[in-house]
Amino acid sequence: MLGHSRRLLTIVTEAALEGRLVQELERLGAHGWTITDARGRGSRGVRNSAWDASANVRIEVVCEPATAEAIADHLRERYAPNYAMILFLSDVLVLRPEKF
Amino acid sequence: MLGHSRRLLTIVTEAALEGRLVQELERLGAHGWTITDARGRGSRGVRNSAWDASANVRIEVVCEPATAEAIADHLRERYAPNYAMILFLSDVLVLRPEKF
Amino acid sequence: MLGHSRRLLTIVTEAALEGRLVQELERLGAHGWTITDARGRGSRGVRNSAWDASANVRIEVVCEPATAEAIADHLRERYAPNYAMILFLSDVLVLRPEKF
Amino acid sequence: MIALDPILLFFLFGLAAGLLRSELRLPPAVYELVSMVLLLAIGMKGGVELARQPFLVLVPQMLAVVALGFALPFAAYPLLKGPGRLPRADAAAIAAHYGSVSVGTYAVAAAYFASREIPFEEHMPLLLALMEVPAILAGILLARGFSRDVELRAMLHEVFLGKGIVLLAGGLAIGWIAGDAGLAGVKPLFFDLFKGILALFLLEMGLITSTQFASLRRHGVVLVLFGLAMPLASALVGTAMGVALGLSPGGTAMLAILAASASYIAVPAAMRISVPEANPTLSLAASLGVTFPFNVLVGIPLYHALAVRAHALLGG
Amino acid sequence: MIALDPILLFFLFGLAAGLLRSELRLPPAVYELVSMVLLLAIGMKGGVELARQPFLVLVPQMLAVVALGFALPFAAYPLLKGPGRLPRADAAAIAAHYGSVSVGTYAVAAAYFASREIPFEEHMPLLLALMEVPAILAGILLARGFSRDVELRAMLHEVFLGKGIVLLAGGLAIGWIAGDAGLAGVKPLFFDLFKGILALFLLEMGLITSTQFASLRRHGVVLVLFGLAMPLASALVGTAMGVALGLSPGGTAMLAILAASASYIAVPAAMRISVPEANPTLSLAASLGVTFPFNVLVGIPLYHALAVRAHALLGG
Amino acid sequence: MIALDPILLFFLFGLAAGLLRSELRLPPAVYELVSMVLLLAIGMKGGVELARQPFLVLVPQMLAVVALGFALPFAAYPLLKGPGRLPRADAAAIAAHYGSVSVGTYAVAAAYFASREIPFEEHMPLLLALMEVPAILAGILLARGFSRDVELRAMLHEVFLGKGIVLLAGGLAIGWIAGDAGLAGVKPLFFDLFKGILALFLLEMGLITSTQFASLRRHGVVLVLFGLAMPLASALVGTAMGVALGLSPGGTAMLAILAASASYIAVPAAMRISVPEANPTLSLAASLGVTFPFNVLVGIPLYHALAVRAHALLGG
Ligand SMILES: Nc1ncnc2c1ncn2[C@@H]1O[C@H](COP(=O)(O)O)[C@@H](O)[C@H]1O
Ligand SMILES: Nc1ncnc2c1ncn2[C@@H]1O[C@H](COP(=O)(O)O)[C@@H](O)[C@H]1O
Ligand SMILES: Nc1ncnc2c1ncn2[C@@H]1O[C@H](COP(=O)(O)O)[C@@H](O)[C@H]1O
Ligand code: NA
Ligand code: NA
Ligand code: NA
Repeated sequence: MLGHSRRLLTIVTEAALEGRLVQELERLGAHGWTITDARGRGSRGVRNSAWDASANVRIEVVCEPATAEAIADHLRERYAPNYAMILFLSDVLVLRPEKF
Repeated sequence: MLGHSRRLLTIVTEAALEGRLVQELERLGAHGWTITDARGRGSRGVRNSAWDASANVRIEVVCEPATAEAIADHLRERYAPNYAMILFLSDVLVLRPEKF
Repeated sequence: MLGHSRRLLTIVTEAALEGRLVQELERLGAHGWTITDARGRGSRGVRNSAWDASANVRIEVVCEPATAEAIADHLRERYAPNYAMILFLSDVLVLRPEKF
Repeated sequence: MIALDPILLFFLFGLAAGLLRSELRLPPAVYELVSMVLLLAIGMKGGVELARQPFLVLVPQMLAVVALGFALPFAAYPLLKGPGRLPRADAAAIAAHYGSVSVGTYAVAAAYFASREIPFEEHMPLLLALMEVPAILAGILLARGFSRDVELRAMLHEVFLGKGIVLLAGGLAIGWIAGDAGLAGVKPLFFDLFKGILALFLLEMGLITSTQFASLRRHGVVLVLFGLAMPLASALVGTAMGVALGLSPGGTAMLAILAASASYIAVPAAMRISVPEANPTLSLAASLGVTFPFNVLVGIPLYHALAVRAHALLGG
Repeated sequence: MIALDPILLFFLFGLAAGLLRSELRLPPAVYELVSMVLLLAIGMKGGVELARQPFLVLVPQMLAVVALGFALPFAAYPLLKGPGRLPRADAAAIAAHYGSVSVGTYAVAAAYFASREIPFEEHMPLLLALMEVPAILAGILLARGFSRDVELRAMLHEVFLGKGIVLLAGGLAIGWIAGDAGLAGVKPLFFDLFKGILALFLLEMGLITSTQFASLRRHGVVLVLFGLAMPLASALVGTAMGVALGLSPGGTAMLAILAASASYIAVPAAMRISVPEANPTLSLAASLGVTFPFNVLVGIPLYHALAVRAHALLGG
Repeated sequence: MIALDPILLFFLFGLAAGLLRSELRLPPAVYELVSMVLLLAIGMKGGVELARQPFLVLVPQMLAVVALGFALPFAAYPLLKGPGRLPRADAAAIAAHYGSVSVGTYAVAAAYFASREIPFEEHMPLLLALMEVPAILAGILLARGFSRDVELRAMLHEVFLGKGIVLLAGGLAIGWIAGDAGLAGVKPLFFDLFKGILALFLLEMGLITSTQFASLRRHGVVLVLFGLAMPLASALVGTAMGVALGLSPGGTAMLAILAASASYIAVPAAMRISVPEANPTLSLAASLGVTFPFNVLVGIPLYHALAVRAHALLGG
């Protein structure tokens, strides 16, 4: 096995943004993403209920470093000031590099 | 984009501990966390049912390395001996370092 | 705190495979795993519904690098050609190395 | 003293459990199921009634409530911005919540009226659906003005295809096409269980309301005062309009209740997307932390008494 | 014109909401609850009937439907592989879907027959359960031949212990042992709410169907043609078999409906595991995007008319 | 032979599906909904009854069951620690489970009594709620002694504000305040569907029980012997207490059933927090793997026969 290096971008944000972010990801060149429902706490308080206005989603995107940075920069500018949102990046190895 | 280095601490443990751990995280200096429902298997057997006593949660905390180590050490001492629990740490880059 | 280095293997794939993959993980030497329900998009289209045939799971395994590679290689050969599936690896630190 | 409808005990129970920090909570999937069934049921009830009467007769009422929903935010906004000293975006967003309507409040009122056998125009759900939307547009105008180009497409999608409106409109259409007899088969789920399912919904509303109290404490008296005064004022306007439209006393009270209620499903979602710089905590603290409990515990019987009085005085 | 059963309005509503890209969706947990209750209820209804009659009398019918389910894929496969030009694995997988049955279609038919008071043999759920499985074996044979060693154990586990079959079989057993009187206590949930729960199920089916249209557009006319022609042909075979077995006109129509329906729960899961190189999008586009809507909207009354005609001609 | 209540077929079905390793499982959200409705319904039924009688009359019964719940663990502990050779923490935790009560067992018993028209004191849910808690305190005392400082606040929070107790207490309060007439509106959901929802609950209990058998095999005969002997002994004590308190034969049987039942919701959660070094697998294997099935399948009719016999002998 010889892995290829890619970037993993993880976003945790308001569930209400899911549909919109998915469009942005596609536009900015991500080939795929994975979403799970989440709850949590951050600077905008506890987000933790049965109820859309206070639910989070956790989105993961594996992609080329340049794409990850483009997405991260765009989200930070366009959404982070007004929405509950965190972003973080890490390095991962993938086996089928053509997928990402 | 210039990322800032932080530590990501991931905890997988019994759902019954969620409320208590959240208090500990706050006390030990975490500024936020993200929780998802999970199931799994480990040294304490299969934890995989509709039923609180056998459900897991997966908790993520992004923070300064020192905070991550303080939390990890405390949890390992106080909870790991008696509860189904794993902990692992990795390095991540964040964009707005003041949040973590 | 002195962490020990391990590998984290993350698999996102079709929910229908869960039972089978869990058996494979056990056979290939994983000591544990964590599973969450997920949705997403990739080369095999949008997988995002209430409905088993189009739901994903996200599986995490923390283990020795050699085990991680054995699992990744096996899954890539045996399942990846015919199933919606991605795999990625990253480095993590654990506190109780005997568990993984 | 006001005799409490037993269903409100579930609200108070949820509120108490939340304030005591118990671990009680409805799983998200259950909350979604419960609100889906309520919205479909309310829609279908209204649709059945629509099938019964010539549609044209309703057009004046429909236009009137659309105008009312659009106008109320313009009355609320100066209060919030001037004496309330709130920033423009926040004032606009809160105003939008109060121009729109609360399905939960309507459901409690419908249950209250049914148990007291107070008749009202059964096509109210049509007016309810119509009143959901115009306040959102008003709120966006207030926040943005006409000048700046709003992302119109995304906004309209958000507004008209949000879960709440789609379910209400779908229920109306199904009820309209199927008629009363056609719905017989689904009655046991949607109509017989209605009050029980509303009870579960109110339990969760109580839990959610309890989490809003913290923000109330933080954001001061403005929200409390506004959250009590605005529904009272809106109820007066609604009552006057009901009498003017020739509604029955029950229907007049219902219109007052719709006017007095504040949205916490459709509008929050739309404002998050269209006026993201508004702090959602403020609108929800007012609408859920103050106005919802006030309306269901005190407002409904009050507005009904008001409507009856108004009819005695004016309508004859 | 065909008068639409009101319950199908929920299907059309889901379809419309899906095509308009609204945010409506049933939470996975709710979808699971809804399908669980339907499967258990259908099973129990059949089981109660089984308790009423000597089991031996049913053996010929049971053998006949098992044979039918096994044979239909062998008829479908050459069509898909020859004129349809599909690869072997895909042709085999699609064929398997059409040999098996759709519980949703059966439930809509049962509701349709009940509201029109058309009597039919109440032990149909037994035949339904029996017809789920043989087509899966046929599909595997078609894809693999006898030679290559199939992972038999895993496959049988998948087939017989999948959720759908287990719930149907469990319901049958419970109904059989408890009998009609024994089930009185659970009737309000499983039988009185049946149509309402079916309505929620159909709403989600509409949403799912809407997502299949995209693949249909991509994979051309073969699937549409096959998805319309195959159920019509199967219905003819089913009708003939019903008459031959001496079923009532209602029962004959039910058997035609079972034959015409295509699986979208048990077979997809089994094919994913046993014939993984088949593209699941193709089978689901045909079975959910074409055949399911065709059957519930047009097929059911059509097959019933056919069965009545056949009985008038042949049965006397 | 004992005629099985049809509702228990769902338990056996779940057990069989679990042992066969089928993929059947209730989604967590559905399990939560189902247990919420059961707890609220049981509470409301008891609350309605409380509204009917002078509260003071009940005080002796209330004190008696609190004492019983507190005392039973002290009887169980030496058995588990001495002949059972279990470590202190495990013996204490298991003992606590058996002092407390099982809501599922109570619900099955209530359904059994209702279908056989056996009358019993309808305020039993009050005693049920009261018996949930004292055994937890007893278990902590047994594990920790008086000396070591227990985190009292956290523990009391865990005990009194856990989901189970809150829902039962909330239901009691709602039933008490609303009274029978007040609950008419929510009856279709909470009372008419009760048995159907209990069936779904028992299905999941069967699945859960099946997963306990593995631990039973591992942890030997001690748990099986204790899991059978302890409920029989407790039922005797409960019967004696019922007769002494002047309960009807049905009420006496109910008290015996409460005494015999072992908790698997409130106590496990509290013990995880308060006595974390106890292995939860052991308590659950005994309480779910042995005592729950024994009680619902064999115990209920047995304890009822016992109560009738005792009344014939002693009560007159
Ligand atoms: N330090 C953190 N570690 C992990 N998750 C976080 C952290 N801070 C915030 N979050 C998550 O991100 C969401 C939005 O964060 P915020 O914008 O800070 O309110 C929160 O609701 C949490 O789920
Ligand atoms: N090697 C592993 N990789 C991933 N998750 C694990 C691993 N071991 C344990 N877990 C998770 O952590 C929980 C508690 O682990 P344990 O304390 O080993 O029973 C399990 O139920 C799993 O969800
Ligand atoms: N680039 C990606 N980043 C994150 N998740 C992905 C990515 N590509 C695919 N996935 C996930 O993996 C699943 C299967 O991928 P695929 O085999 O490409 O269809 C998808 O449904 C997504 O949930
Ligand atoms: Na309003
Ligand atoms: Na078929
Ligand atoms: Na007990």
